[in-house]
Amino acid sequence: MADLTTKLGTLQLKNPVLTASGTFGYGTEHLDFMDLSRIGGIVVKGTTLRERQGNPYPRMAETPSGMLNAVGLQNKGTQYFVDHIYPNIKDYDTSIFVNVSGSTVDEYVKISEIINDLDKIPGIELNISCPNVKEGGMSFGVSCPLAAEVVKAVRKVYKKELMVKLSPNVTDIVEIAKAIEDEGADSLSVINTLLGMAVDAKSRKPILSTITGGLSGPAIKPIALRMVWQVANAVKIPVVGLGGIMNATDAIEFLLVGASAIQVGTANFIDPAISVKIVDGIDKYLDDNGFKSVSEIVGGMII
Amino acid sequence: MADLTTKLGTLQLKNPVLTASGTFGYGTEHLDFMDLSRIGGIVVKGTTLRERQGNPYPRMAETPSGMLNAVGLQNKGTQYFVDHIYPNIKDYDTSIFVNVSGSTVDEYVKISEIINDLDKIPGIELNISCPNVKEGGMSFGVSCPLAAEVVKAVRKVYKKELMVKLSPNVTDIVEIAKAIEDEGADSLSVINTLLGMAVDAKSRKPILSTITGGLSGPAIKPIALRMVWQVANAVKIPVVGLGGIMNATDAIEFLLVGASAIQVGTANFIDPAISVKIVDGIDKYLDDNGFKSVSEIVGGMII
Amino acid sequence: MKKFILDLTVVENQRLNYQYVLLKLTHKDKLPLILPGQFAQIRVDGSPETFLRRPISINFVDTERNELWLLIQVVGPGTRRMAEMKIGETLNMIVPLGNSFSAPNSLDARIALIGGGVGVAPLLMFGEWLHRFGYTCNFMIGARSKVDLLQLDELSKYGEVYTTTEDGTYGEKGFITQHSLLNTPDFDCIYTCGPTPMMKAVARYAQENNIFCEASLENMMACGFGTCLCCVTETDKGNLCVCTEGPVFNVTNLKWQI
Amino acid sequence: MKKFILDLTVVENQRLNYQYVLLKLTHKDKLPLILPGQFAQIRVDGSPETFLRRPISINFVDTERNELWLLIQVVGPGTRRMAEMKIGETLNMIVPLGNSFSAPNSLDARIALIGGGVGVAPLLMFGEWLHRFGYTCNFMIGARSKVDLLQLDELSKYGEVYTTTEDGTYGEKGFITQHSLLNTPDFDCIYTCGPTPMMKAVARYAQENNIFCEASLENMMACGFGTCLCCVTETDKGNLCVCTEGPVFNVTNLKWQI
Ligand SMILES: Cc1cc2nc3c(=O)[nH]c(=O)nc-3n(C[C@H](O)[C@H](O)[C@H](O)COP(=O)(O)OP(=O)(O)OC[C@H]3O[C@@H](n4cnc5c(N)ncnc54)[C@H](O)[C@@H]3O)c2cc1C
Ligand SMILES: Cc1cc2nc3c(=O)[nH]c(=O)nc-3n(C[C@H](O)[C@H](O)[C@H](O)COP(=O)(O)OP(=O)(O)OC[C@H]3O[C@@H](n4cnc5c(N)ncnc54)[C@H](O)[C@@H]3O)c2cc1C
Ligand SMILES: Cc1cc2nc3c(=O)[nH]c(=O)nc-3n(C[C@H](O)[C@H](O)[C@H](O)COP(=O)(O)O)c2cc1C
Ligand SMILES: Cc1cc2nc3c(=O)[nH]c(=O)nc-3n(C[C@H](O)[C@H](O)[C@H](O)COP(=O)(O)O)c2cc1C
Ligand code: FES
Ligand code: FES
Repeated sequence: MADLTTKLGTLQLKNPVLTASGTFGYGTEHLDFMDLSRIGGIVVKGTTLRERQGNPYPRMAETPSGMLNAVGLQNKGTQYFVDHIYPNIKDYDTSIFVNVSGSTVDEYVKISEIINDLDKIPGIELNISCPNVKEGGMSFGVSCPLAAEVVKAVRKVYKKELMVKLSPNVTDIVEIAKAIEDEGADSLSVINTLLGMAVDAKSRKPILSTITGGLSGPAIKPIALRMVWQVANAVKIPVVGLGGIMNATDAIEFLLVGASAIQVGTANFIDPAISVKIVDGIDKYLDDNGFKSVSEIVGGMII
Repeated sequence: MADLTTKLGTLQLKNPVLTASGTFGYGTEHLDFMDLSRIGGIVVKGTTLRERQGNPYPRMAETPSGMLNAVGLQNKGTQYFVDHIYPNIKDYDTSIFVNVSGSTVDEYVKISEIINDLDKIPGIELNISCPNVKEGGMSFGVSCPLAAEVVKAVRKVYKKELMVKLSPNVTDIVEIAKAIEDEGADSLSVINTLLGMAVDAKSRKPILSTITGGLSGPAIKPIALRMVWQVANAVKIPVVGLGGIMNATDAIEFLLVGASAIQVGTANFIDPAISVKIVDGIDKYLDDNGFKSVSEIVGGMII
Repeated sequence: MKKFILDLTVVENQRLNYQYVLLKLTHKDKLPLILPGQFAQIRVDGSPETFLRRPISINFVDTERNELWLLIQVVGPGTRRMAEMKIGETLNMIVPLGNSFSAPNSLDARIALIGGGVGVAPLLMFGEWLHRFGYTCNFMIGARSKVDLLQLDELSKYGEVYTTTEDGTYGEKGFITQHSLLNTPDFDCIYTCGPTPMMKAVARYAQENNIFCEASLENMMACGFGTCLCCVTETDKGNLCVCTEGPVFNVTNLKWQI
Repeated sequence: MKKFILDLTVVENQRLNYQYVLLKLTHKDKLPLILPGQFAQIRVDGSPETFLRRPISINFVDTERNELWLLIQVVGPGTRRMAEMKIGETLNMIVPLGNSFSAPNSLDARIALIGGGVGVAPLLMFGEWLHRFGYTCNFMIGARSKVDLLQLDELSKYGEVYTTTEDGTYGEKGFITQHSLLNTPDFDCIYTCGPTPMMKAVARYAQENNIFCEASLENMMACGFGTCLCCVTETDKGNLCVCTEGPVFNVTNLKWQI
């Protein structure tokens, strides 16, 4: 049994396995299948300031080794989270991150301020893939100045672990990662979904109500690995890797290329207990290969 | 039997199915398996000015529903192509495109000039995903000014069908597509491979000698479809769609979102006769659905 | 209800016709309690095109034999692979998922279970429950042609069976919503499962005649247990997940254009 | 040589030991001519992890029975699926691919076929050819342990068989390159196939003793027929494709660090 703890800035996780936002609900949906205290953390659903109904059905299309989603951040808003969800989850014996989504800098700041006051939430994950309403819909996450602006503003009001989730739909992810690091983010999660689309040749219609949606699952793993590797080599803050992780071997690959922790996303749909199995698998790998702690393999790829 | 002909600028193809550069050799390797005259065209291997040995082995990694390659443009150079390959392939009864790759604008221009003199080559495909040596390795295809510069220079010397192949590793593919259209390209092929990477957890080493490589195959189809749709809606010149096409249904999806023709890439490795089957499948689809010509379904997605 | 991830073993694979198969499965331990209308999320191994699990209704539970039945309509790679399962092979499923049909509010209620196509799947199990608890029910099953009518023998064990076929090869000719039994609208409760146009027609009939009506929806699902929020349907309470708040809905709550 | 895409039918699946299987396949038509050292590119259906075909050597061709043999070492999802093939199932392959071993230049040549692990696969077929054309050959087979020695009975039909095991459970103890037969280097031709370190040791021995030596490489392949340029090995003529210019190379042409 190796030492599985891992550090994200000031925050120590019991192990490097988190569940990804939007793919694990608030953890409650998985209680029948696993023991939440076994995993390093949970990133809960994307939370916006006000309630959102999300996009119309259909919101999902299966693709080769992956899926597209167009959920559109359906959630009941920050205040509802504070009043009705937080009380139910605050005593889980794992680190809970709130995934914060806004369409203006102001919204990001307001949500972060509110969440900052919640004792049992040690961190937030800023989801900067949402369109910036003021700048005409361009996502915060694909522009250095916009990304820097939102992180700077949130950093002022948010005092705990500030993780920022990068969009992969960019020419140069390193440039954006650095801009965000410079504004004081504590860690970076890499990557969110890739923008994709699906069409039904029979009906000649797009499958998603929104035409395009976010691609996730093993199909994107090679891209995610590359981006985590690039970012981890360019910044000093810890990187949390995700994108297509289906098992412990995949998770270990992300650790090897430089991730200090990983998130499990779409895989939760196929096996709702997979995150615990990944914890066990990493443990076994460390033992089998004579490593005493996770940190020994973080960035341990041999070139 | 519907009318399968499709037009790329001034050039008429007998049907909308081409084979993608680097995945079909010079066609000769497929003679045992199929009749080359049945397909709309062949885009031959990436051709550089001088001979290139390509990257060291290993150059390939299998990934979920896809593969990474790091061939690195191994080829014998333009003059060898003219002297030794062209004579063998010039009489194929299909449209042959040369995929032109350079690391300076000058190289692109020189190759294009040489190919322009070959009677039986009706077009070239500019592969602008190669690193620009002068600008420090950044790829021409990920920068609007660089992409525009190389297309402008080649357009001056190349008088036939000028197809430009876009890199998907960009924030805004539409912007680059428009810049290239403005410089007089006749058509755009969308997309080249996505930059990815693979690691072997057991040996803890990268699988490719170059660490990163190009991701192709069905895994990338949703991304390719989205980009073809975006580009086709933004430019007036024809778009040739590719990325993960494995069968006629996939091909039809690309036509529906706006491609005037398609290219079959990685699928050739799994079924070396697949391109002909795709021609037949498109034909059957048109018949079954009462369409008289391919052009009726190009951009025919119903929103 | 507690959900389980179980490996069930195929004990019988009965090909009903060109595109339907009845799979009977068992488990070494006692199967958990499953309510009529609930479904399972099935992992399809060995098919490169089935990344996600496939939702399939529970067709029947034979508690004596500890058997669970699935009625499969082959429409794509996932259902094809299930239909090819051999005796002794195992199928991994998350079960039971979703809500269930509600009980009629009186034992005297005149009940119609209206199904089309593979929509009969949950109705068999519900019919057996109703029968077991002393209700009387009528099955009304529509299909394109005689060959598409499924499990009529099984259904008839638990109630009267009425049928229509579009080509008139069996039962009355037409759609099931055109069946003469519906001419005099004296049902108290209607439960329906089948193609959406059929369920909408049933819902319209029920609303016009003020009849309690529940429909079991078949939205596309990624998870099946409430995390992904992909399977929503619009209701008077906003977008609700079909996998947890459904699949059974009172049609008056649905924002169907009917 | 003309290449074919064929669906072959499994007629026998013989489990040789914990990780090896011998598959015998046939075809309704006469099998094409296949040379010793050539391989097939096999499509693995029903495995979501095997997007690309898998290269497998032709182990033997029984022309009388119109059978083709594949010797499979289970190392991952593709070979596992092949090893599970049942009689009557079909395997799609592109065949024949690659070059072949070259004939020794005299019937008196003293010949060693040195194999390790699954590397014996092409040597059996080559040994049978040599035998048929009147050559005399010696098989030298190395393995970790007795259980890993494969097809010794088959090999002994066509020549003397010498073995080593690392643990000494069968034949001489040690690596095959340490076999006493090699103490007096009186071979004229050596052909080798097996793990790269073994082949390098054989190549070193051959070069030191000025012996003609061919090795069959097992590079990773995407296509198998010369289009993708993924399978290259460095040679004195630059990067050459193992699938078309190989898999058999004269070791003097290889840029091996030996
Ligand atoms: C709660 C629930 C219960 C179900 N019960 C049964 C059952 O008892 N027996 C049974 O045979 N099937 C049932 N289905 C439908 C079944 O889930 C799908 O037919 C199956 O997932 C198709 O998988 P496939 O890989 O065979 O085909 P795919 O290739 O996935 O699909 C084939 C075609 O069917 C369409 N399709 C697939 N799933 C759905 C869906 N959920 N809604 C609308 N269109 C769809 C696809 O768009 C595609 O055009 C149920 C679905 C739900 C949601
Ligand atoms: C010309 C040629 C002939 C071959 N003949 C035979 C044969 O007769 N019998 C046989 O059992 N195998 C043979 N092989 C090897 C066989 O192709 C691989 O073992 C197989 O492709 C592995 O597939 P998989 O899905 O089972 O495992 P994978 O998951 O693909 O691989 C399992 C492990 O093996 C490694 N690996 C896979 N393929 C290769 C390779 N080509 N070179 C080095 N490492 C590799 C992978 O990196 C991985 O670590 C041959 C290979 C070549 C190139
Ligand atoms: C259905 C679904 C909903 C998601 N919702 C969110 C979200 O609310 N906020 C967010 O930052 N990411 C969201 N994601 C993205 C995932 O957190 C993750 O970044 C992505 O799916 C890639 O990881 P994976 O391949 O392991 O799934 C969602 C993904 C899926 C599939
Ligand atoms: C082995 C290999 C070699 C390739 N070589 C080239 C090349 O020389 N020039 C080029 O423009 N694209 C090259 N490509 C990219 C393909 O032409 C195509 O754009 C890409 O593979 C996506 O299509 P696919 O998913 O159908 O393969 C290559 C792809 C592969 C897999
Ligand atoms: S299918 Fe995931 S929430 Fe319903
Ligand atoms: S495997 Fe493609 S060229 Fe050899």
